[in-house]
Amino acid sequence: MKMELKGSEEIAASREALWEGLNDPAVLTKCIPGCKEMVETGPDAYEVKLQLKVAAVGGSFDGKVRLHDKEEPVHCRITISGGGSLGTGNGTAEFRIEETGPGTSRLDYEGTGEIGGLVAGVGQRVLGSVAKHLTKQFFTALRKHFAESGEAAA
Amino acid sequence: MRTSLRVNGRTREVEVEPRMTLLDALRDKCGLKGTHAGCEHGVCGACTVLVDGEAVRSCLMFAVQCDDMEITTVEGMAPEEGELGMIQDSFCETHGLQCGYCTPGMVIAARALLEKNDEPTDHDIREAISGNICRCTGYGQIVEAIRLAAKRLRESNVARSPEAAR
Amino acid sequence: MKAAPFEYIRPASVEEARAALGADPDSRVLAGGQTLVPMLAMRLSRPSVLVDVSRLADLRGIEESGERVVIRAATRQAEALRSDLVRREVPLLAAALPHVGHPPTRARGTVGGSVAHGDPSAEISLAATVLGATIHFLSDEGEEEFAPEDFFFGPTVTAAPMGGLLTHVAFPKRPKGRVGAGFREVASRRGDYAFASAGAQVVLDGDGSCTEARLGIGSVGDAPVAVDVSELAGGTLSQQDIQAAVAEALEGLDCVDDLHATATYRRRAAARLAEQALAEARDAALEEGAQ
Amino acid sequence: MSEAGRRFISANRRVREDRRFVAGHGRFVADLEMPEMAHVALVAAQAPAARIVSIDGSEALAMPGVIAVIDGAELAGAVNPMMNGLDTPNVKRFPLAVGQNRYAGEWIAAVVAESRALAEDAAEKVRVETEPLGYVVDVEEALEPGATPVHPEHGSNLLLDRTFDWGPVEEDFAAAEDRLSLRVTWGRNSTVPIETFGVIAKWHAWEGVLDVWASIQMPKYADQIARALKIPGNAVRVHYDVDVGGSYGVKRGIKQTVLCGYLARKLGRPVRLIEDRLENMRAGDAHGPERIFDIEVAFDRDGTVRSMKMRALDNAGAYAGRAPFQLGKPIGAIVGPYRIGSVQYRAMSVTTNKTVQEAVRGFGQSPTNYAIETMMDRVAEHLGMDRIEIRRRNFIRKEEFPYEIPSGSKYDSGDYHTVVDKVLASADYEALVAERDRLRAEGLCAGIGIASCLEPSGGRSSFEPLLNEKNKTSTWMEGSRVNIDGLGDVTVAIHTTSSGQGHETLAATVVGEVLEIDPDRIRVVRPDSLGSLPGNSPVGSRMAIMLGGAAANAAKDVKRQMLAIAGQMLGVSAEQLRYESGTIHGPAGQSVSWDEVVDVAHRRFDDLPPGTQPGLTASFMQQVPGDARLPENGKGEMYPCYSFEFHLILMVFDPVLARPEIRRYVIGHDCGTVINPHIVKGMTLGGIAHGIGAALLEEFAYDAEGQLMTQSFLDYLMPSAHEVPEVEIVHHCTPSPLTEFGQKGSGESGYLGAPAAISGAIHDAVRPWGVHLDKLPIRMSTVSDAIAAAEEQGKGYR
Repeated sequence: MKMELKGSEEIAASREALWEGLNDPAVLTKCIPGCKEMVETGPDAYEVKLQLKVAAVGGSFDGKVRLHDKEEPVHCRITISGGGSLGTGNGTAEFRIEETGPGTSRLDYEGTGEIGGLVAGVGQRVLGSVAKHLTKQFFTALRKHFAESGEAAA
Repeated sequence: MRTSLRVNGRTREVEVEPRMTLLDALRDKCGLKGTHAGCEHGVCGACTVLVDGEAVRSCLMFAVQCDDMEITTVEGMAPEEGELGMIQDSFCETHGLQCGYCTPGMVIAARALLEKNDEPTDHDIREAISGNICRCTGYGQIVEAIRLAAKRLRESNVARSPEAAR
Repeated sequence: MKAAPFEYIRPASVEEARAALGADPDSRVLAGGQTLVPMLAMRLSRPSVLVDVSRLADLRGIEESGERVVIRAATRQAEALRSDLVRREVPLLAAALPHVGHPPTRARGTVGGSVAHGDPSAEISLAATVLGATIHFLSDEGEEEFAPEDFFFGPTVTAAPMGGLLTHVAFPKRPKGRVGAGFREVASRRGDYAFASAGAQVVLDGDGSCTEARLGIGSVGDAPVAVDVSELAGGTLSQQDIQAAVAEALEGLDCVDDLHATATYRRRAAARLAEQALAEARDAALEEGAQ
Repeated sequence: MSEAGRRFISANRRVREDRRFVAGHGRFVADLEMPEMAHVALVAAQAPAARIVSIDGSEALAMPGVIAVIDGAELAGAVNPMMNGLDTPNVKRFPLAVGQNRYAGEWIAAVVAESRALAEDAAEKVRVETEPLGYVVDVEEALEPGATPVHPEHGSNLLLDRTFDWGPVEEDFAAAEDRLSLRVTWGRNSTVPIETFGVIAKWHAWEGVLDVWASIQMPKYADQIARALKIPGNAVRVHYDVDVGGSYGVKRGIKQTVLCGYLARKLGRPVRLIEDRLENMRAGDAHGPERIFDIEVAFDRDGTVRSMKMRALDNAGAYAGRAPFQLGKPIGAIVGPYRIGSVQYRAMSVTTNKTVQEAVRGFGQSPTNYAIETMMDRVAEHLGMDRIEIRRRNFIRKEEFPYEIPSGSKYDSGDYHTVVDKVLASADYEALVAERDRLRAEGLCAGIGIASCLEPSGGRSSFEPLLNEKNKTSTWMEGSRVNIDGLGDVTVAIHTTSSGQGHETLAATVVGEVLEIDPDRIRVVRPDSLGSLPGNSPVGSRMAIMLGGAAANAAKDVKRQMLAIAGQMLGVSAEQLRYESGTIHGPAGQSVSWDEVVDVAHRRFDDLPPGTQPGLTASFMQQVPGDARLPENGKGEMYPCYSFEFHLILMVFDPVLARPEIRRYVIGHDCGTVINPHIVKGMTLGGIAHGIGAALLEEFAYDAEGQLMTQSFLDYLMPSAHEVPEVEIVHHCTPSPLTEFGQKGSGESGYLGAPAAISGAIHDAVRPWGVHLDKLPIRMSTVSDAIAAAEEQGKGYR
């Protein structure tokens, strides 16, 4: 099944800092919900291992992530594909970063995904809400990361 | 985990993994094959048994949850080997079944209803079996069977459980 | 379809349950199991530990507490359905409960479980939303209390604190006056997840004039929502008034599209059900006065 | 034999199978325990089409309790492809996907472990690397030039495209006063038994025999297993004494059995696969026809339908199998109960990346009836005629039987007008119409639905040679054996599994009738396939005719033997004897008892008539009644017997909520002589429930990405006791001149007409809005949204 995610998030970080963070496997490992491991396998290519968990729903996901069309520090496109105990997922998302003030930026994202396997067949009721929740978790963690690194820097 | 299951008046000590459902434990640990797996996700009702007098889905309980509970399966419905209970006999009288796969769950659901209500309306009957899917009969002869069992129950002198007063 | 392996713990007290949940972030509460166990069976859910609270006496029972009726979390839906106290003091919940699942699922399913999984079509959650019940947890932070609108985010997603244990749901007792409740839902089959549902409670004064009207819609979006029909107060709840109030209240209602029902359908069905629920509530309130 | 003279046939006797089932003592395949039994779980493909790059089972194999992991490549190296019905040799199918998978959910590897739970744990650890391929799920897209072929070796997605012209179609169209065209779509649904498919296979290396216990309903099952496993036919022993928890066509079980048979031989242990619900829904034999009908119909202004052109476009799913023959069975009743003089029929079966279709109750007849009946409603609407009147006008008349239809089948008997009259009288049709109008006046949608249809029964599988000229099948026999033992007790052997049809009751009843002894004294057994007479399993509403005929004729043979013995004992010719309830009376008042005949037959060879074999036993192979010639020029007789049913329903719903409520359901049913009224009633009611599901609730629905969205019972919705109304049955009996007792088939009844009747009722209810909803299942939101859209255009009441 097709899924769409779209949104805008204000982050207390400069455009450059945000860009760097989004390109840093260590930051992403910390912020992607359930990310156990993120290994760089080539330029702009990673392998991730996730252990997803949203309330009662949970499962593993192993995937390949690639970054394309990078326009530092403004725009990039991410593709992800993989699968695990919950099924398969393939998706593409575009990110655009706008500076909204000194040390603050806005991240606009828009992505589509295709879900197959178990979740597509039996979990459609929960899928949308879980995806939204995971996105929210990601940004909460990202904000927290910049808040902490801001404090550390200060 | 060691757990003790009291089924049809007899207690069995069984060793089960926590993830083993009551359904699987009844079938594979107690040898009671009358309770059937249909969907294993709580929709079809083929696995219905009585737990402490209430009809429940045995695929949605784990065996380890059930120690000290009074479990009745379809095998516990016959008064003697080879002799049918009244509800069972009513199902035979109206041919309230075909392939027989959902039947044990239906018989249990009927018993749970009749213990509380021996004058059920057709709506009561349909509500009581609404969680039990039958693919063969279209339910008509099942409703007739339960109607007949209720009539027989009312006309019989069988002492009923205190629940029946409700 | 067998669940992935897990450890099973049956704590002897609420404290023990809390400790077990706090000790492992991958633990889950097992109460009635009617929502969780299917997810376990399909391996959509794979907790490491299940903490079975269904036998904890402190989590069972329905009682009055001041202006509230407290339903402890592990109380069976069937028990709530049989409760005279619920029927007398929380008529909307009493009207909602017969729509919950089927007799065998109500026999095991709990009031707390229905709320905890955050299903937008859960009838008990809708009643809680309409009435402004409070949802109570025990967690590392101590006791926490949530209003429904702050609790339900979407299917399976709620504001439940990590490692928290839902202890009870407290429903406000019916207001003074002639109170009537109405509950309506529509699904493909009776007992299924509803496409749309509506719960209403109205209060009439001695002359049959409305002093309070509440309405909530479930099943159409991510969470049950309370909608504002306060403009009905002061009127006599005529069919026209109800229709107008519902039309206004439901404007912009967020509805999902899926295989079984379109968003358009959900929106129109919600309005129809809301009208029916309000009319049913009005008629019940009028009848109460007549007795 | 006169109807009045019958003792047991048509009597309201209990169904003997019921006793064991109500006690929980059925013997289903999952109930069987065997030492050392190993359990299978399957690894399912995730994408609708993907090349399998590698399958790595090492991690799974390393888990405790895991015995084996196999994939399609291994299996394909050891077994033959499964049988195709059509002549499509390049559409190869194995139990596990080989090289690439062709639908989401297809089994690509199997894991064997000490328990099912362990097998499931291990299945998660099988690492499958794939590369996605192009896919197509829509049947019309699959036909477009350049469409991704599901089987590139086959060249296109077309499995079958055959046009039949019966009669002067173009002339009739030219001569007709009016015509119209319509398209209706039958959604992919099925019968979804509550028991999934299960099988246990056990290889006896020292005997060289594969024992099979399975929940099957499959003709020539043992043959197909042997052929696929490359072992002799007499090396497969199928145990027919397994109860089957519902089938209604779908329990085919070939791939599951080939898989388990292979594993049992490889591992030297009994191997069991009990599909779980997800395996069953995705890739078990679960799905049924999915069909688009394009119809052109030519008629006169008085309502006489002259000719019909029908194109049936079937989405077969990813492989061929036997399912495409479901386009063939309807040829046996292609004009329904109507005197349509000529027909053009184009049957198209197309592969897509969906789950494979299997045989479903009616074998394609229910979708076709839905199309024909919708056509009749549409013609009536077009002409402003009453829907019942137009049917009456076109019905074949009682005096016209036997009636040969354009495609060559001869309808044996019927009295359609009388059945309709009886239904209308029983339902008080005028009052029903008044009730509908009263409901409409309340602002509700209310409609009356009407459907008549035929149930072809007892067929000889002529659709096989008709659709595949290499196939020369002209019999579809069934055998039975009757034995009277040395103590005088009667045992009847039947040679198939049953899935709720009551064959033990059937056999006992007819043998009891012939021998004039209480059927309850007769034992019915099911020998295994190596001890069995040939048979073709309970498909196509055939058992009352075929097994009933076989058992009755075997009993007659035994009775003939008894008379011969008694004649010898009394010194008179058998023609002078009178048989009555087991006692044989001579012309002079003398008699010989049952026990005496038994004693002579079993122990006193000297007293037997010369040339007589000892014992009292007889086998009979029943050939299908009627014309056994192969079809010629696309035309031939397909079924001997034709049951008739007429549905009349009243439905009501709120125009916004559109939750349909069937207020009244009356069905007139004529299946000739009824052998057991309980059984026929159950088949009819159960078939109607299936039809309600097909019309309103059930669908194997795919999203545009080729994923099956209805894999569980949370989304695949079957009617519960709340959705199926109380049904009133109006009986009529037009005996078949071709069968032993005048019986016809009834195993598909109800299901064949209910979807058409329900669709018709909904259309009648939404008529004021001018809406047509010609796609099943008709979902509530579709009805409501269509009404809303029409209202926005100013149509409807308001």
